[in-house]
Amino acid sequence: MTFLPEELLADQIATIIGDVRHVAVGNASPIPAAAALLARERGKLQGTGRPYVSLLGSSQHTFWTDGGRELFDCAGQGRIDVFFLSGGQIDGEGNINLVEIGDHAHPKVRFPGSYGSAHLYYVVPKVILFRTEHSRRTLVPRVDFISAAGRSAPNVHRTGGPVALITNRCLFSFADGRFTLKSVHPGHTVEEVIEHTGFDFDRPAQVPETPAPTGETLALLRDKVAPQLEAVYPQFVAKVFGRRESALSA
Amino acid sequence: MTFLPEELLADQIATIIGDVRHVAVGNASPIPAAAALLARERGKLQGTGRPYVSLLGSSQHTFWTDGGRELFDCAGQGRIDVFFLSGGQIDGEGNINLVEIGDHAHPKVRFPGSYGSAHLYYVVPKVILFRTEHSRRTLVPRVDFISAAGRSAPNVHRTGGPVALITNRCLFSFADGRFTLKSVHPGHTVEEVIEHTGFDFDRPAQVPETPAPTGETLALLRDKVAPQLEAVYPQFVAKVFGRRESALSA
Amino acid sequence: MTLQTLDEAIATITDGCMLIVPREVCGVPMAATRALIRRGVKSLHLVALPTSSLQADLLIGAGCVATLETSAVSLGELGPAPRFTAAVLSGAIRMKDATCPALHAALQAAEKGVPFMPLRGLIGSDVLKYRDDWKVIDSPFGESDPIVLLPAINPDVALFHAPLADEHGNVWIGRQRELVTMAHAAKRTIVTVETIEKRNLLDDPIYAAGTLPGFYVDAIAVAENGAWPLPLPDRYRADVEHLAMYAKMATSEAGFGEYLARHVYAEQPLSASS
Amino acid sequence: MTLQTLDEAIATITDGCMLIVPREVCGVPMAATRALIRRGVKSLHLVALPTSSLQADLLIGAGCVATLETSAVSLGELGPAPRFTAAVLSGAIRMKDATCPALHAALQAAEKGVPFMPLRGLIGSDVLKYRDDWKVIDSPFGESDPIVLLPAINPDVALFHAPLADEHGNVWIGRQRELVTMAHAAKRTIVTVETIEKRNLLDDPIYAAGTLPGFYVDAIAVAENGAWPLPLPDRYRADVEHLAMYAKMATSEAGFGEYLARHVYAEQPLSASS
Repeated sequence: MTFLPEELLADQIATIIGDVRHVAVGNASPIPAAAALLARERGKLQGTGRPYVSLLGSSQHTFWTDGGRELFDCAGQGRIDVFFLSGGQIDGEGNINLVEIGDHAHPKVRFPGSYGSAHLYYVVPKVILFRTEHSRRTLVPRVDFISAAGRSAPNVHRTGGPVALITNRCLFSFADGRFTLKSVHPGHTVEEVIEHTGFDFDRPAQVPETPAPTGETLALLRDKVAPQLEAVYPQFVAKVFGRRESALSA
Repeated sequence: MTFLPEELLADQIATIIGDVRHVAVGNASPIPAAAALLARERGKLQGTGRPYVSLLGSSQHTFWTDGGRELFDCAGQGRIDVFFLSGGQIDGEGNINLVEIGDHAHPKVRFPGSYGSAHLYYVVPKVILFRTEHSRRTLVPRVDFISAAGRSAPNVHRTGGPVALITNRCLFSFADGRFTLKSVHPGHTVEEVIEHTGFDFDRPAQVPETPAPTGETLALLRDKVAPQLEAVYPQFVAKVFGRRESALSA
Repeated sequence: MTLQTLDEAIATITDGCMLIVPREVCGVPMAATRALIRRGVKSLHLVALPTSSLQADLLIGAGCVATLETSAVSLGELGPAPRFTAAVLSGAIRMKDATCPALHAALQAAEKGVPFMPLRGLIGSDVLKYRDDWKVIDSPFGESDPIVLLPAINPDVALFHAPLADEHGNVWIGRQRELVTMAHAAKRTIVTVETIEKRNLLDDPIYAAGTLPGFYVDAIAVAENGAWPLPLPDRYRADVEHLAMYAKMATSEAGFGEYLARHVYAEQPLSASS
Repeated sequence: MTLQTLDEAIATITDGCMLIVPREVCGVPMAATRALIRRGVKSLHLVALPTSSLQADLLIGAGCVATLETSAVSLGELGPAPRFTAAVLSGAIRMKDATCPALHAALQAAEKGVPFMPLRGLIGSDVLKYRDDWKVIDSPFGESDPIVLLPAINPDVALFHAPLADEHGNVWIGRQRELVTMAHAAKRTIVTVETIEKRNLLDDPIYAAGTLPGFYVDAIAVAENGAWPLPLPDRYRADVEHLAMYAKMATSEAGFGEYLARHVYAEQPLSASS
């Protein structure tokens, strides 16, 4: 069955999410949102009823009633199992930069800001890094500004951190301060990943291809997830599930 | 015009309250509640609209919507100008004891506990101590347990504290860690106050008699305050403003 | 959310656990309290946020409590709480005296996942003196500015009674927002309610404003008149006659025993109208 | 509570004051923001709790802001906030970069009248490194357990837009509870509302649960469509077309000037329907 890169990524992310209690997804993240809803549909099929999915941009898929601090308090309580972050830059130690490029006193580029990353990255057990521009501009040897650090000294309280980085080209896992290439998406190669990645990473002798989503997964995405996603991301749903156009490189 | 001791006390307390923004009154405090409502009626007459009065036992006279912590947060913000406290024991330095009598390891008497006193006494600018049993049992040289201290070292953050102690016999003011006898209620004497007070206090050569409430004040209490108080303290209102019986010694 | 019977819902309140319950005007889970006593729970570390009345007195008198952490226990206008007073004087329970905002702040620390919360006041009081677990530091933002730090209270179970839940496990708590903080801070939250409605409270913005999301709620049981003889805000008042009877009976151990036999161990607790 | 005109209500937002405003989905006071720009307020210390979009961009572009304290400014799916970006790069504003929960916690410190609040995370980040006003201490409850302390944020004025107030000055804020924290923390609170109803919101327990008591509110003005072109929760959505136009115009200073002339300085701001 044919599928779009968005569907491949959502499938992979849903698998990384796994069987957890609560996945929260930030604003403007349609693919992670699709993945979280897919994980929930899988949970329904398996009879677990998990995970809860909070789409922060949605009033329908959100359970918050204690104001803007509740997400962070909830994460601090250990009740958020999975969250998604990105970065203007991401480096090989898992540091992310959401603030600026260049010298801090005179930056050349300014991004919006760190949002909640400087807290959530430390207390959410599975943070999935998501960046669909896989290039030496975004995946760098060392970020110019650390919005949130990929790892901490042993005495620093830390119950969370990055577990994976998924891009338009491949999937990395993250452990002990380093990324490992897990699989390369169909149509991409290991050499291409090396060429476009600014940081060192580990890889097995044979890097598998990221498996295509099964027919069952595609049916769940198209029949169950897309209708729920539509209220929050109408343009994304129209494009991917309607016109079946990808915004990502093939 | 004849009046009851309760009316005298409410009048005196309302005068100590003065022109402030917010008076909060704890549970089971009908005379302070009457005084706070009297202060509000006076504010209405003077066109200030002040003070807000929060009767903590009442759903009608309370503005809280943020749960039980709001009173304390509000006081911490400096928004509560007057509060009332009492004590199983009160000593000459303004320390109050709401916990126990005797040795801490083996107390002889146990009171309910400190409630919010260990915080409110420090942050509410005018705390009025109120105790209608004026005896050497209650007004002691040194409390057995300090629920809240009457004064603090100069470097301790303190924006509040006791300003007065009113009893069934007299009115003391409090400043610089000592009480001063301000007036003795009609029917009582300075000698009697000395006899029944366990702590040292200052007093002027001539101690005035506590002035009787004016006709205007009595009218406000009976016509305006009593009806508002009735929902919260029905038995008190029936007794004092209905049957005109005092629960205090004359 | 699976609806449970009262006894099922409280099954996870095990001997020795830290149980937090609300003050009298917030929805005290009295039906659940009687069920706990019937089941014979032991050695509770009971936290009453920030005070208690009948509930703590009953649990203490019935021998369920090892440690009590609160700011005050009293029957209000009906006088002292007799079993609490007796237990403190005899040393039968370990008392952790607090002050109201300290308990609220320590719960908020747990709510935020931080190890402590600062609080003004307290310095110079014996409340602080007898709390080895509270620390005084010099505020790093002042000069010689001592301030008390309170360790987070992380209860095992929060237990309260509310007017209403929906079929998704969302619970309407209205203005009683300490119930939200309790649920956020506790590892498990058990709620009894007057009624369960077939709706989603979160779909209605007016109700949602006073709703604890079901995500925080581990068990719900229906207990009509579940706060009786204490009041439930905006629903029913205290049963003052019954409370006066309790205050009188509980002054002696024998009278308290008789109260337990009649009103707790009897299989059907009396309802408010009986 | 005396009802005021918009210009009267914002009169106490003076040059140089610390002004706190809410994030996009909470009721951003856009009508009041335009009135502030028309009045020419200067040198604000603007705190956006915890992020901002059009509002911060407009105030910065119009030269009203000296210091900005927030966790992010962006126009969301419409891209970067152009005037914010330009001002940071040119050094026209002083930036105090934060992270969302740090701003919430620092507000809660002010709400509780304590000088600081602890927060997990942050250690090892440059957000912490560039905040000289944040301190790291060893938690006295751990062993070698560093934790960040954030000083309280005590704003001079909190300003927000809400759906509804009553004639007593009580404001219905629903689930947007950071508005409550803002009002508690600020010295003055100024609110614009869609409408004022002749009732007492506190008399209805369902509404009361989502109500900020009038005691905290210093001024109220009616501003219909007062969040436009931003959304007001449960009332109206964002005017995406208008925002897209802004995003385009604001990429250049000239375009931004034209936007100001047309949509801010023009005496009657356009309504959502125009």
